[in-house]
Amino acid sequence: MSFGAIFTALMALLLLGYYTGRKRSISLSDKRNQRLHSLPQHYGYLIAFWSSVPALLILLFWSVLESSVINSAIVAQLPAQLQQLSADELELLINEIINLSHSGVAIGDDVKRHAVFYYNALIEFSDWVKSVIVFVLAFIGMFIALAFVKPEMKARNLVERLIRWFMIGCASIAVLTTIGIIFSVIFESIIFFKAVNVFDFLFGTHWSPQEAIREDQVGGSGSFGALPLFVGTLLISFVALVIAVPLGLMSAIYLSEYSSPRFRLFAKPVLEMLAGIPTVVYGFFAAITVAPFIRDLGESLGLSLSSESALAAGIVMGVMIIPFVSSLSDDVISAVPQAMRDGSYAMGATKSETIKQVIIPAALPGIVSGVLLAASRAIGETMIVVMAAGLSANLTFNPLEAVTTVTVQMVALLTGDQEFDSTKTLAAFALGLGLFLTTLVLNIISLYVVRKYREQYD
Amino acid sequence: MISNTKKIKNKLAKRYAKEKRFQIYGLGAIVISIAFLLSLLINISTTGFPAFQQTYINIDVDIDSKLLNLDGKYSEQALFSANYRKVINQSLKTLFPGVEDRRQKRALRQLISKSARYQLRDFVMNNPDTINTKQSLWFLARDDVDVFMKGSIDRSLPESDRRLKNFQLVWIDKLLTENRLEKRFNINFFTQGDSREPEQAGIKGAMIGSLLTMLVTVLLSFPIGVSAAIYLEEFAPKNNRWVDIIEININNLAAVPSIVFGLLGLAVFIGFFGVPRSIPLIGGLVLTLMTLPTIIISSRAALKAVPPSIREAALGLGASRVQTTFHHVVPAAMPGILTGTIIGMAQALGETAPLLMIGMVAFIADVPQGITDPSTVLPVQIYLWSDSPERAFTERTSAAIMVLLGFLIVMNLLATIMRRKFEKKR
Amino acid sequence: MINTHKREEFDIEINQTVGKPFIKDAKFSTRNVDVFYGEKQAIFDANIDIGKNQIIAMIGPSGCGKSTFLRCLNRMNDTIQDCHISGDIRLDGEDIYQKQQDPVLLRARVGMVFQKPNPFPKSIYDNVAYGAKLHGLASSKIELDELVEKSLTRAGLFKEVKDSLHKPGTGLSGGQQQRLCIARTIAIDPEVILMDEPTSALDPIATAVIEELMISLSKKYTIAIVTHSMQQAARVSQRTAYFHLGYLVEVNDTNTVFTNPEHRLTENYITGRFG
Amino acid sequence: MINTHKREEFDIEINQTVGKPFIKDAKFSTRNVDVFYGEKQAIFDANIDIGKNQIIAMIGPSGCGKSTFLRCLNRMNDTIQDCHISGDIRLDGEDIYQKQQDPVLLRARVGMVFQKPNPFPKSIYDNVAYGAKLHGLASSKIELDELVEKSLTRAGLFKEVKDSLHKPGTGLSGGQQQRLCIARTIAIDPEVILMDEPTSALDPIATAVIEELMISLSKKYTIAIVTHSMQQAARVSQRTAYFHLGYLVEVNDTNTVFTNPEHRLTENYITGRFG
Amino acid sequence: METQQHISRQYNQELESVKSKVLKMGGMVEDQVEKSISALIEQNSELAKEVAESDYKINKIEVEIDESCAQLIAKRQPAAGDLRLIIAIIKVITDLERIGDEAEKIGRYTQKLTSMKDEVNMYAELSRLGDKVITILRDALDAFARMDVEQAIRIAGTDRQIDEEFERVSRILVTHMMENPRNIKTMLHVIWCARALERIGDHAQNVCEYVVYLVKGQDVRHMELE
Amino acid sequence: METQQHISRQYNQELESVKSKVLKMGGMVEDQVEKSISALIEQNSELAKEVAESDYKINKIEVEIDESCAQLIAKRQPAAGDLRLIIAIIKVITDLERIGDEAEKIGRYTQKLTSMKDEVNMYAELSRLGDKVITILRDALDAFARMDVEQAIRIAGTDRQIDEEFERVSRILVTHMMENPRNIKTMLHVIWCARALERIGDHAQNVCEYVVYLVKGQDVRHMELE
Ligand SMILES: Nc1ncnc2c1ncn2[C@@H]1O[C@H](COP(=O)(O)OP(=O)(O)OP(=O)(O)O)[C@@H](O)[C@H]1O
Ligand SMILES: Nc1ncnc2c1ncn2[C@@H]1O[C@H](COP(=O)(O)OP(=O)(O)OP(=O)(O)O)[C@@H](O)[C@H]1O
Ligand SMILES: [Mg+2]
Ligand SMILES: [Mg+2]
Ligand SMILES: O=P([O-])([O-])[O-]
Repeated sequence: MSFGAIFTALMALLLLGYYTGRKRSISLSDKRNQRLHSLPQHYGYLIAFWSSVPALLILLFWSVLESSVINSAIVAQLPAQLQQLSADELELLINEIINLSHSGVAIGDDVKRHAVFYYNALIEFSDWVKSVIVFVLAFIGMFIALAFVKPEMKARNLVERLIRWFMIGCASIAVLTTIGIIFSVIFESIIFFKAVNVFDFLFGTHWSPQEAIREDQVGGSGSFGALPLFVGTLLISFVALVIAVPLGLMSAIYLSEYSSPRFRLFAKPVLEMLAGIPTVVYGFFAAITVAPFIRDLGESLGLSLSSESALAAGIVMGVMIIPFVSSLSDDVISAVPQAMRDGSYAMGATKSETIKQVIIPAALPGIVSGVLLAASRAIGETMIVVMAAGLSANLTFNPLEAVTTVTVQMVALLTGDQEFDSTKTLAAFALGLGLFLTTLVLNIISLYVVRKYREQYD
Repeated sequence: MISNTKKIKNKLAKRYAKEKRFQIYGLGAIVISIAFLLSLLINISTTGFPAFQQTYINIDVDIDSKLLNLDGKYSEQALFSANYRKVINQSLKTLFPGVEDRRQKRALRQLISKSARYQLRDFVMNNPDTINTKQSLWFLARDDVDVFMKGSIDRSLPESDRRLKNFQLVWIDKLLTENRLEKRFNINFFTQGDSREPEQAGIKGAMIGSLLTMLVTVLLSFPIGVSAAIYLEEFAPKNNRWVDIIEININNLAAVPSIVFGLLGLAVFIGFFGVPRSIPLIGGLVLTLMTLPTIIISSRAALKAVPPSIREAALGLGASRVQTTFHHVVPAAMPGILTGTIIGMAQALGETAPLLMIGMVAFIADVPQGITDPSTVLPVQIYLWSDSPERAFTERTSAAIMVLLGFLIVMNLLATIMRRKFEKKR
Repeated sequence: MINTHKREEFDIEINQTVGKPFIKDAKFSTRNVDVFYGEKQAIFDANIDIGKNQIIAMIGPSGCGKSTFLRCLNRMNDTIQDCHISGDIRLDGEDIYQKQQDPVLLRARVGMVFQKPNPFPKSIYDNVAYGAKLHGLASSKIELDELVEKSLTRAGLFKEVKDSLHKPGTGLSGGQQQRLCIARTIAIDPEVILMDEPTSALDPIATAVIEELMISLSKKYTIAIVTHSMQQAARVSQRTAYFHLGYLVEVNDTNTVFTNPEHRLTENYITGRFG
Repeated sequence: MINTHKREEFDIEINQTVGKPFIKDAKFSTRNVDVFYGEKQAIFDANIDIGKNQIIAMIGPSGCGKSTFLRCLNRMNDTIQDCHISGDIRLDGEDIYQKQQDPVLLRARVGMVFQKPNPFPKSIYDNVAYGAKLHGLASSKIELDELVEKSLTRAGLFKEVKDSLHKPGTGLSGGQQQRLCIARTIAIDPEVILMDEPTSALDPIATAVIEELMISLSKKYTIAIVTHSMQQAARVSQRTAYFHLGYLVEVNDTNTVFTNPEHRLTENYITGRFG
Repeated sequence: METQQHISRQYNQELESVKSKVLKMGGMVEDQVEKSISALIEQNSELAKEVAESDYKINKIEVEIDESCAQLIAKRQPAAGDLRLIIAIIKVITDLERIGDEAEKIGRYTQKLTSMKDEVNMYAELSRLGDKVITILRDALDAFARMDVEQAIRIAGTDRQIDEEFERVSRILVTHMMENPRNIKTMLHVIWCARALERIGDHAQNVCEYVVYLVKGQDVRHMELE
Repeated sequence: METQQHISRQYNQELESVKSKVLKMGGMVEDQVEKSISALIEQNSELAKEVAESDYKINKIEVEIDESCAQLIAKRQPAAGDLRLIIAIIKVITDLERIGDEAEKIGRYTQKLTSMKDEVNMYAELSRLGDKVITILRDALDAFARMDVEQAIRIAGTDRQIDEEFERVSRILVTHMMENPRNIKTMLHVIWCARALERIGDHAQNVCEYVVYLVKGQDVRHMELE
């Protein structure tokens, strides 16, 4: 039986379990003239669970492991000289066998045909065993659970315990993700730092992963001084914040304090649209329109600008993060209680005085956290810079020059057809680690700042 | 001593001037932001609109079985592998007799899309009785012709700076006078996969890829995210080490750059589990992990906004914790949860960087059939096309952006409508 | 520690509750109940009986532990993380904090009405029917309809809402909402109704209506109410308990408490003197 | 429309305010004041004088327009979108709604204290100094310090906070916060203080303290307070105005209103009868 | 004032119950006074004894009403009309109790008189005074029950007639005493009775004054009612 | 009970002011009684006139206090001790006012007596009664001022002595009347005075009973105090 068929059958069992469980609880309660501890459907849920979920888990587990077990079994029965092949070649071979099996056409040499035959037999056997185990488990689960049904059984509590464990599992995925992130960058980075000195990486001012500068450089084919990348990242982020903070904050203030409801109804979603536009679109816009425009503008002012200046990317990125600042600020400003405003107006303050002296200070923690969020967005932002900033790693603070960023280099290093464990690929993971840590630190700072302000005025 | 009132009066004019200035700054900020948005939208749509049209060239084709190399066998196999190129070249020659120069001959062939032969093949295979007849057929024009037709090539430029040479222009003028050039709605754009030839390139592959990826994402992230949010908000014990760790993690993940999730997918799913690259399943998994924090955080906010009095009311009536949560709290929070989810999905739909990492950037011309077929997605398609130098790709990039934005707008509308509906029900 | 506390803060000793804390035929009786929030003790050694079909009022300055004590009686304090209770609380002679006692069942027997009217965001009908559905009290739609009507009638709300049973409960006025909450509570036919400042969110007219209702309900139910308004306590209750900084200072007939209390702290509070 | 309204709803006519709405030496006087929220009229033809250095209390059932009327007096209603006012309101004989009248200046002369204490999220010092800085009332730091101390002292708060002047005002207790708000208001030395249910968010002890304060402030300031508590009106005010569905029904000496009101609606409200 | 109901039915009931208790007390007092007068005039020692021994009931009901009023004030924060009612009640019942005391006194003196066996045919003279006193008392209670200010003012005016009647009776009694010094002690008892009757009239006038206070809110005690 | 202050200073002040008004009224009443007695005994017609004409002041202060009590109830919702205090005050001042009335009466009779010029050397006999009455009145007021239950109970017991003294005086007067029938009218006036003094004693006893109610919350009226 195929996966789909078994799955469908299990779902049917689930429904069956629900109804029998329900029915049995009701009839037992009638027969013994005893009040049910829980509602009938709780008994139903319980039976439904035991009659399908364990079987389902086995099914999934089996399906995940099946292919690798079968593959290794096939490899094991291949002639010895074939087993000597490299992993890649073996994989190709196995793929070929599987494809042959699927196509059902008996072509190829004897070894392959034999392998295909063997493969088919294995698959058949596996299917058979899988179906038997799954269904036996499902029925055992159902009958044992049914046998346990008694009016005084605390079915609701049991069901609720199951639900709770499921939810704990879901919540824990966040931790797994973080562990996954750390593990996926840390191992590769360690290998990378075996090849490239950590300090060279952090403080080296020359980034050119393509060519070797020193002949004796071990394992590497270029130099990996990431400082220009980080400086470039910060430069572009800084430009972005210079654009976004005043525009976002003032927009938020105008919208929440001054604008008429109708204007607000129109302007707020329009501003929020800025955040909804995919970054790749901004990138395209920056590359195709803004960068040439700025270059032309610079030329007309007598400045010579690269068409991939940090300024262009920064401006567009700034526009992109305006809503992060304005939306969050708007929320916190609106959350400042009307009483606060009334208090100030009643003292004879004008609107702007009220805003500047009462509302902004009250909303400051929220505004700061909005700005920090925007900053971490800017630092981690990829597509705009990939498309609008250059690849040349200049160590400069001049926004008119072309710079490159961490994320740009990561993309550049990983989207080629390099081998998975070349130093260049590994460098990307090291950059990823650096990026992860930078935003982590920024995050912690923002939390700390917010908490400190909160403590003071709340 | 002057009276208070007088003191206050003296300062008033200055204070009001400040007030006025402040207000102007605020309005200015909004105007600038909106102006930027508008210029972006206008720019994209003016470049993108032409892509919805495509130039076709009319040629009288002499479907000669000899030229086709058919040898009288009209089997499907034979028709499939017949030499249609020759037929088309011959027809072009008849249309423009006197083109002898090899360079010019090649230029002549390049008026018409490389795909013309497939077009012809499909035509002949569908109508085998047309063999050995003359047919007047419309073929896709080459991108250069197309671009010229849309007015983006300036005749006045010196010939060397132009994609079309002078003699090509003459031919085009001739075709024009004979009404053999025509712009039609570019249906291919929506029904074809990617292609190296701009005039053939379509977004169907990317759209289906996006759809499959989103399907995986929403099926995983919604239940998991909402369950996690419910657990953390309603059940998690306070002052529990594990819960604290989970919370810190979620908050942190929300701010982790998306490209890092790409690294995660690359290292864990592809590197460790050995799942193939470029498939929507992996894309969906990565995007799930990326959107989970968004969904969890907004769902928690929605749950938190449910007044505790509702919980107390249900508990006071003898409902259990789980019943209280699922009967009252979650329904009340549903609008917020759904909006959060849709926003998360919209984010995922527009996301590019992590997908680049897991290889969805590969050139894939076929439309994917399932979540394990290699595919690309809309934003990545946009990225790919934006990298291509041809003017026609620029056009198509903008058009693809318009399609993507269209989807996003629909999703946001959906979020608003859903929220309204739920709020009314309450 | 308790001793020094007494000396320093009160000048007067609160060794034990004065008045008549114990009665025959008690519905609830608590003995030596201490309640802690983490390290902080909120209730000190409370001993009191609550009589059947009576209204007992709990009064006292803000933060004296009235709500805390009330919420001990149906274990609503279980939902507060670090709240610990020691001592003995019996409902009809049965320890409600023993292991086998399921708080969910207990709360079905001991209903609660809260300070702010908190109808569910559902229809009026569903609000009242919710508890019955939860506990499987009605076996058919007709039975449920009857139950809803009976409960609403008993809560004095039926006439006002009979044409809008399927409109949302949140659309009612504050006083109606509070009566809806009461109807919802009596729909599961509890034995005791606890009310924590049930009228403090209402205007005087709605308050008066609810007070009437409480008095009429007290014929069938045992009612314990926490109130900030001494006058309300005086109006509706038969017995009054006065709490002070976590101590149960005096329990007495309401008439006695309001014209001639035994404890000086009670007198001070009642007459608005410095505590 | 008004006429039918009167007939149907009251049985009794409210043609004009009974009692003694007008006095000599008035600080505020309003004549024929109508207030509308959009289409809806919230105040009908209010005529009343508010005496100098007196406390006048405004009472009435919920929604009768007390707050609306109070907020007319310092044009706080200006901040509400669709609120229109017609009629004549004079402060010291000067029309406060005339074109030249600057609301900022007016509000500096007519201070307001709100229902919920709303200190700014600043230090206690800055809260009190806020108005003075705003209007440039103090020319030096020393002067400002003095002003803050004086205002806090007059609000009866200085002793309690003198060691924590630079701690946040939001850290104070409710009653202290409300006194801080009063201090903040008197720091700009207004002529009139309006208070909209200033103690309804406070516990009885804090309430008593504020009431004392009001009485002592009334020696220097003219005070108008809105209150839901009839007893509070009786306790603090010299004159009482009773509002009913937007009409100013009766204005009289407080003692008269509470023992022997002239209008039957007033009597009904005071004694808790059906309106 | 009575047309409108309190929002709190309980409050209404409590007020009504106090009022009806006062009326009941009034009835009892009236009854006592009537009985004491007939006992005096008819020299019925049985009846006199009954009157003298029933006074405790009136005392009891006074304490009861006082208690209820205190409860009402504590519970309901009465204001305006309700407050005046309660204060008037507190005052009125003191007067009613005193009237009861006077009736008791008459009863006691009558008992003594019957035992003295002195022939002092003065009792007829007292009957006019008695009639007048009963009338004024009954009218006063009536005015109170109906909250009738007009009647109350009118009645209060008639107290002067009683005083005059008392003067007349006491003059006659003095003459009698002078004529029969041996009977002085008996006569003195008769005079005490007359005096008690006159006091009842005064107390009835007080009740009327409280009715005016109750309805009008004006305190008209110690003033000339007009 | 008086050690603790109300949270509301105003309330405290108002209560204190009512209490002090009551004490002032008590002082005035005591003064009147003293004056009336000396006028009677010394047959001082000037003083008698003064007494008779000053009663209106007491009446006025009674109305004032009643008014304040009504205000206090309306404003402050007194409970427990405060409530008992106010009710006791309302009751006490009725008694005080009556005492004032009795003093006025004595004043009036004294005026008449001085104008009669009958030589009835009975006034000395009255002085002991007068002393006793003044003592009990003073002590009662004192007990009220200090809320002293012990004293109140003790004093209430001494009223019986006054009744006995009155009996004694009236026996003597009756004897006198029998001896001098011509003086009967005069004697009757004297007897009215004695009677008034006796009533003052009764009222003083009432005051004591209210003190007990006030402090203990028990209504001891119409019971044997012990
Ligand atoms: N969840 C909690 N955690 C810690 N302390 C608490 C908690 N709830 C209440 N307390 C404390 O316990 C004491 C008693 O609180 P409780 O709410 O019972 O008082 P209360 O008498 O109901 O007061 P109020 O009249 O203000 O409702 C207070 O000191 C309060 O601060
Ligand atoms: N901003 C507003 N827009 C529309 N109507 C309003 C607004 N504010 C108040 N009203 C209406 O005006 C009337 C008077 O309101 P107001 O707030 O003055 O009453 P109030 O006497 O202060 O009542 P409360 O005692 O509840 O504070 C009410 O009917 C109210 O619904
Ligand atoms: Mg509480
Ligand atoms: Mg208001
Ligand atoms: O009742 P009196 O003592 O005044 O006669």
